[in-house]
Amino acid sequence: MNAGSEAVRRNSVPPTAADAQALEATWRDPPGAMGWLSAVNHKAIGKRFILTAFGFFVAGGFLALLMRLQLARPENKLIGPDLYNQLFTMHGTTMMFLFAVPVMQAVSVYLVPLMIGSRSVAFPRMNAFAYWIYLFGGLMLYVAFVLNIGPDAGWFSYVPLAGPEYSPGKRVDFWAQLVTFTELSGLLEAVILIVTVFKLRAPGMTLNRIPLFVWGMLVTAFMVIFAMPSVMLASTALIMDRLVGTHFYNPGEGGDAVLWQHLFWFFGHPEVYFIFIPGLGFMSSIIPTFSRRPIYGYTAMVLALIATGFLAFGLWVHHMFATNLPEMGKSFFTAASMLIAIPSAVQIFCWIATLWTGKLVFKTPLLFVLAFFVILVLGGLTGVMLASVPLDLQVHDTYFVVAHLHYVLIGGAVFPLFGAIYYWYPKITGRLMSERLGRWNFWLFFIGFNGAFFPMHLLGLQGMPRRVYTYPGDMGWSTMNAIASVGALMIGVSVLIFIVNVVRSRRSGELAGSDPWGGGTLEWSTASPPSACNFEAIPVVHGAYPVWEPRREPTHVAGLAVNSREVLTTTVLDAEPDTRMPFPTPTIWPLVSALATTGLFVGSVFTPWAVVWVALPVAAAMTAWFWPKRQDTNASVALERAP
Amino acid sequence: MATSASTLRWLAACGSVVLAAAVRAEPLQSVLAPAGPQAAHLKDLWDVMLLVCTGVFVAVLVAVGIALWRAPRADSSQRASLPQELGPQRGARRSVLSAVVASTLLLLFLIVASVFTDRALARLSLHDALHIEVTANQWWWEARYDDAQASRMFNTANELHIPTGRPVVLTLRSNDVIHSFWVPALHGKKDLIPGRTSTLRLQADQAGTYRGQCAEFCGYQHTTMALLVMAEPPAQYEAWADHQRATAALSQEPQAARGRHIFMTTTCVMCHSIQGTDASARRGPDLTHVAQRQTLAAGALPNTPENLERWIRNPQHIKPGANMPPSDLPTDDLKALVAYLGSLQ
Amino acid sequence: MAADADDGEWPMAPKNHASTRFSALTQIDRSNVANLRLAFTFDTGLRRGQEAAPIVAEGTMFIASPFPNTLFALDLTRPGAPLKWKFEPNPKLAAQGVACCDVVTRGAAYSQGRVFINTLGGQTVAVDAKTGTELWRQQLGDSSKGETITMAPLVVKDKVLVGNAGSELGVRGWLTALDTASGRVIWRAHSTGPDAEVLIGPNFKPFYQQDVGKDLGVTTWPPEAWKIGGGTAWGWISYDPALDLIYYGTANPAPWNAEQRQGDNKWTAGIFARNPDSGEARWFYQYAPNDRHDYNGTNENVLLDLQIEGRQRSVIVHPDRNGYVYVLDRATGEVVSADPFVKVTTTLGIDRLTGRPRMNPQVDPRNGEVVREVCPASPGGKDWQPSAWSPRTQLLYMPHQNLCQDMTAYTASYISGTPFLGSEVRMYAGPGGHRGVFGAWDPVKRRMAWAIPERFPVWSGALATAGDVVFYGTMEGWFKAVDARSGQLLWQFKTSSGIVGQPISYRGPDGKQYVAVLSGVGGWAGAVVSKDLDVRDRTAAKGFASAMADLPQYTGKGGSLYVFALP
Amino acid sequence: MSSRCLRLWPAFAAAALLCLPACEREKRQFDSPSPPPTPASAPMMRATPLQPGNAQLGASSVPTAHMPSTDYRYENNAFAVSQGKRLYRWYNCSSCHAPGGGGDWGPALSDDQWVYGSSPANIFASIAEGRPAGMPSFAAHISEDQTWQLVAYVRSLSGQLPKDVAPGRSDTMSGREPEAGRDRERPKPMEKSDGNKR
Repeated sequence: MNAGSEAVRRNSVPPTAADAQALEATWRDPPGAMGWLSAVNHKAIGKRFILTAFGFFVAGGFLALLMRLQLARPENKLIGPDLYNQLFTMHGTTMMFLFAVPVMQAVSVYLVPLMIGSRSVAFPRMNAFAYWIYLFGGLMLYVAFVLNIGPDAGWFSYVPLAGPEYSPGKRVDFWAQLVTFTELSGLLEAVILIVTVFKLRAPGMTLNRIPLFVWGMLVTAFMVIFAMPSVMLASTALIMDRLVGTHFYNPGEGGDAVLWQHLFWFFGHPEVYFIFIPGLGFMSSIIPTFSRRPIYGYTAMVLALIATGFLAFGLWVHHMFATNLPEMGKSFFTAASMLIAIPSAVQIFCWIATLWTGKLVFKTPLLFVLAFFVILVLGGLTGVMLASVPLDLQVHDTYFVVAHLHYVLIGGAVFPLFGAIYYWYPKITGRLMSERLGRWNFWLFFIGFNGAFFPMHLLGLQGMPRRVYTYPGDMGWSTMNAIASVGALMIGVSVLIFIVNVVRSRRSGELAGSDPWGGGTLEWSTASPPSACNFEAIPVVHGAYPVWEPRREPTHVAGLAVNSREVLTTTVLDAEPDTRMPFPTPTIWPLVSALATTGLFVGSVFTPWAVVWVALPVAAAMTAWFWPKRQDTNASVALERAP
Repeated sequence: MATSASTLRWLAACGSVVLAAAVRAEPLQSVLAPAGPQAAHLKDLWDVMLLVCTGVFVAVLVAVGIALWRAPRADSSQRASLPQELGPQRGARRSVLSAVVASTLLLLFLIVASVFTDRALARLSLHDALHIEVTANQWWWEARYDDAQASRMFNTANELHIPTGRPVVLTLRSNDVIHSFWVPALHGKKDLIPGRTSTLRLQADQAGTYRGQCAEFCGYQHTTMALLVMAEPPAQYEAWADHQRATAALSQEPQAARGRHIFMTTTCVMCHSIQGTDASARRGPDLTHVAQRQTLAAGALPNTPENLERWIRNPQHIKPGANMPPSDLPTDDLKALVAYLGSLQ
Repeated sequence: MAADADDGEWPMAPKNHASTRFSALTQIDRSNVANLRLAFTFDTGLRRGQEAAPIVAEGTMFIASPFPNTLFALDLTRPGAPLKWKFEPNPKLAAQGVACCDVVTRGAAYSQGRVFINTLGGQTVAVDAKTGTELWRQQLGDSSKGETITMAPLVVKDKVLVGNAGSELGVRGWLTALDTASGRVIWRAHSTGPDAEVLIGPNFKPFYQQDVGKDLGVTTWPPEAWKIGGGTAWGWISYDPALDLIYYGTANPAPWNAEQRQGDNKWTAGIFARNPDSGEARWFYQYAPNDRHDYNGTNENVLLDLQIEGRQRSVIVHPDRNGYVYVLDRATGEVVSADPFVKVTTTLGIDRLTGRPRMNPQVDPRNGEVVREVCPASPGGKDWQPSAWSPRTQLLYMPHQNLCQDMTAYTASYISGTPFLGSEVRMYAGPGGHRGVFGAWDPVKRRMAWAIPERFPVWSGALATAGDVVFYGTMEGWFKAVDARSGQLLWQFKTSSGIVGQPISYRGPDGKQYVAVLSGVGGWAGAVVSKDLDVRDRTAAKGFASAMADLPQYTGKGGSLYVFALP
Repeated sequence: MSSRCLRLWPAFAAAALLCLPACEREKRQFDSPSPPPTPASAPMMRATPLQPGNAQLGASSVPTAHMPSTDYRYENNAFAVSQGKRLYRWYNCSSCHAPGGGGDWGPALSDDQWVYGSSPANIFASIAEGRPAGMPSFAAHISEDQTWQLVAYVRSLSGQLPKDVAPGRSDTMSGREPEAGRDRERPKPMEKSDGNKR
């Protein structure tokens, strides 16, 4: 047992076993299938969220393997254009909408309350609802794909190609509706996270003591709230153009095809940062732990995150340099796109400084994190190249960009994410993952990744455009494509090993204890896996790394009810105790509402009237959801008098 | 800027032997084998960028390497040190600050480089420029050579001929979805957006054949939408242009005559045009001089009689999704048709 | 030159070679027109647009009717004017499919005991006026390529002048002269192509420089385009015996989409002055170089001698589709004046030095782009419906439209025998909301003296009489008589169908003055009724349906002659 | 994980429901499924001398066209109908019958009057054989498969196709609501051609 956690246990006012049991009973989700469906506990939802997101990750990866199989050799007849277009559209859509953004929110739904010393996320029922919506949306897309209604106009669905004239049938409508699903879920989660971080922090966790991962999620959540409405607007307009014949994107009636690109990329570019910033959060959580010291330059890091959040909205146009835009504007976006590199640089230098001045512990999580320096930095630099208008004109929409975006997203988000899984797996399951498999997983992934994507830089410079389902043999692209395909296969294998590792360790992994890595943030101060209520007693925080901090009075909060769901809300800036708040109990209605909403969304792919008719069941379910229960009210009233 | 770029070029070359070598090996559609001033400017900028970025990349990795190498090892049970124990860490602050400043300066330098290249691209003189209107269709390129005198204009498809050393102004338009015009050896991309008109100015200095293809996803055959640009000495170009203006000589060979008849009385005439005949439909490529072209169906096949016959028999086997229907002509009719098209020199 | 003592006949659609459509008869005047009564009617039994003018000669009325172009002869000498004979030319059925704007004809021509008609199938037929037997027939156009003939032939000396129609199908325009006796083709002058085929020779002396040059009919077109370039001569022909010149307009170039035919597209959308004997061109003026809006130059050319800026000038007054009333010098083709009579956005005026209209780039239709507020619309400020001139009031009575449109262009495929347009159109009422106007234009003062707004385009011809009464019909079916000086409505009669025909006036064998008009809605404007088009589609009838959506509520199909006289 | 399967039921249900229409509607049939006509199949009788393309060559010299060797198959295939829409413009149908089908040279196709019958077979015959009063005969000029695509689209003009199959608005100036938005016209019993409606 390591010093930090000892300190905490020794100093804690042990709550009576009775209290602990009562709390457990209060916060536990009800048993049985029905209880499972009505679960609202953030850890239960978080786990499902993470699992589902990884399910989609594997599916999307599988589609990518099919594409690499087709491109492995020139003039390959394996997959025709119709299917291939569906494949890359599904791959992009899955990875961007169904994996990258949701998985980050999923992890934070699980971790944030633990990291800030709270018993739950804010609005737990809404949290469950958001999950179900996300799940049903994803299932809808894949059911459609299986039925040959897979979207085939690219994950960016440029009009007019995605418009009614050039994309007949319902393929693109399902894409647009999926966007509605995932964005709804994403927006709800963003609201939940913001409120959780602002109001549910443990007393004493002032703004400058919030863990950097939580900071990252906070910035992300705000970006989501500003960016996602743009794409929901765009996709709704698209559906209306296709279904009821509006003219938003029809130049013939005063609409504009480029309007779509602006709306889409105003969301699309920040989206890269919703994915990337949480990745930075993982880095900032893992590096200190494995350097055995606090992060270097906490304040600079936080400011960098916020700066990134702002700058990210100023560079969407660099996806549109090839459309004829005014030169002046282009130069501005070039500058903005390049300058966003600076905050990232600041963080990278701070991490290096942390490692430099730390004492290093080489475990799998650290390996994944170190890969970040190789991959993300390369991706970032190619990004700088793409930011330059003239250069972009040459490499835009070529495999150079494919390489760039995978270096940024996989290097910047997926590698840290894998590290994060290895890092927090013990907290979630109580058992450590196998180090041996972990290293296999890492090295295969690392080598495979570079094998798959580095050649794409060269392909791009050799003039190979994106989204081609095959290529002539005499273009000189064959070798590089073959190498890329092999690399992709290696990634597939490494992911397989990862899955094996996850499954096996769950049963037979070595027991972790509350704090296997000697981490400094609050989640390590509670049991692994945490009890239903997270903390028997809400801790009082005195530093950025409370577990490492020496004991200070007071250590814990007393006086929260044990036999009814009650949380402590604190003030936004200084986290002074504010009020005690009754919290909602598990219920089936979020699921029912989600089902009704799904009906509405799917129905409106076929007829606009669905919006009218299915609105009724949705309203009914929502009403039932929010119907006040007398005993709950009485209970909370009673508590008001005598806690 | 351009000068500093050229001085840096050799540095870049050695700074990235592997990369450069691997890429230079491939001329056909390569960004790094410029054949005209515009593409050359872009290549210069690329060299600068490559040099700077490689430098930064190496620096960061070295820093990480040193950090990992010199930092002491520990294990998880070891107690973590706290800020107050670490002290002010002036060294670290100094190096982090200087690193940030350095990278900011480099970025500013790159921004300036990029802007200067932009200006350079805009400076191409348009003195006695050749004007060509290029219209993109799913999935082929239509080209109309403009001329002050209407009767000297002519149409062709999928293969552009341009004179060397003379600026060319392309007017770019689309008939259906968004496409993107891209001939890497001559210039960067420009999108062709329905309902909008954009222009691209380029020039070829060396004679040669430069391949390009559509660079914006445009549907099933986005893959097979190539175009060839043949840069020729002015005299040669003028000869070609004059030949294009004339209609193809009518072959007396009976097979061809029969083929012509079949062309005029079956599905062909509904979409294609051949100058000097009644066929003036504009849905497919203009076939007035089809026999002179190097490829069929926008780079789908080399232009040989066998391929032409295969193509007409069933285009969907060669270019699935293309807008040309399979033909149910009897084989001998088909052969006659091919003979006729072959006669359109 | 028109107001000499009236023989009381109406031998040709424009009444006389000067095309004044003025009857010197004075029985019906402003004071008594109110008592005008229906004298007799005659039902042609055909239900398509009746755009023809009845012809009156030798005490007989000849009615040329729309497809199948039956020619009826009514005996005016007997009470009730019974049918004397009828002649059925049996034109090709298929021709109906290539007639762009209803299967109309605009009248017959009488000369020396012969009646000449044109059939939709591209034939000219001469019929014996007494017996109705066929004298000769000449096949002039090939309807399988889209050639039709809808114009009223004109007899000049011993020749019948006939022009073809079909610019909307890429037909190459021509005017042909036939020998009245034998039907032999004497000359044919094309509107596009090499000078030899356009009959341009040493005596061709256009007023403006841009019309001077060798083979402009070829060099002002992209290669080969002139072969399918339109410029048909389906409109009116006038003849000036003094100068011995005929004047006629050429139609729009094909296709409508101007991006497929860069250049001035000579000799389309302009006016030719030719020698009637040889067909040789004397001068040419182009109203719409590289026309972008279907502005045919085919409207009537009224030959007048006017006092302009103090000097007597022999001029042509021509209200053009492009919205200007042109006054041209008959001898030279110089533009004396050109003034807009409706809202015009397509041009910014006429350049006095070059005679060229200054185009407004804002409303140039381009491929894939929609331009709005294109005024006047494609049927023009005024279409084929001929105006009338009264020497007494010195006013030109112009039935015309008040329409604007949105339009877009796309690359048209030429597939012979099918339309060659490359343009889509949506028309609507111009300023004021009324779609038609009947106006009196003063060519000397260069302004409207008075104007009567009408709900629908005034698609009928006009008739002016020495009684200072002017007649015209509306598409609802009203036949109206108005005061030639004030435009005040004096009398009106509701016929069974919309009127798109040309009213005439004649002195019957009984010495009474009659006024006759054909009622039967149709033509481009009336097609929504005569061809049962679906008015929910605003692009139907080349966009005219969108302006005529309510016409079916006002009138049904018809095809009857109405003849009026004082009691 | 039994509960995991449990929550997949809605998906399965949805799949079952969607499956039947979906597969047919979304099929992209690039390759013409019609076999080259066998000499056995009856030669086409042209109902008019009018033919597109080079008419001077005359009817006699046109390769003998044949009666359809296949059946109407595109009632439920959105892709084929959209192809039909493209061809309707490409082959100038849109100029004669108006872009919105309201009629011009030729009669309206978007209303409830069908002089020569509204059944797919009737429409195929009208296109291939032509009609005496001006409809050219397109046999041998339009492949059989494309003719069927046109037939399907022509039917969509009067709302005869399912709404999720009929095309949406096109990217041009619009004359009326998109085909998919049109209510089904009930074709009137075939009337005698009075020479007005051809």
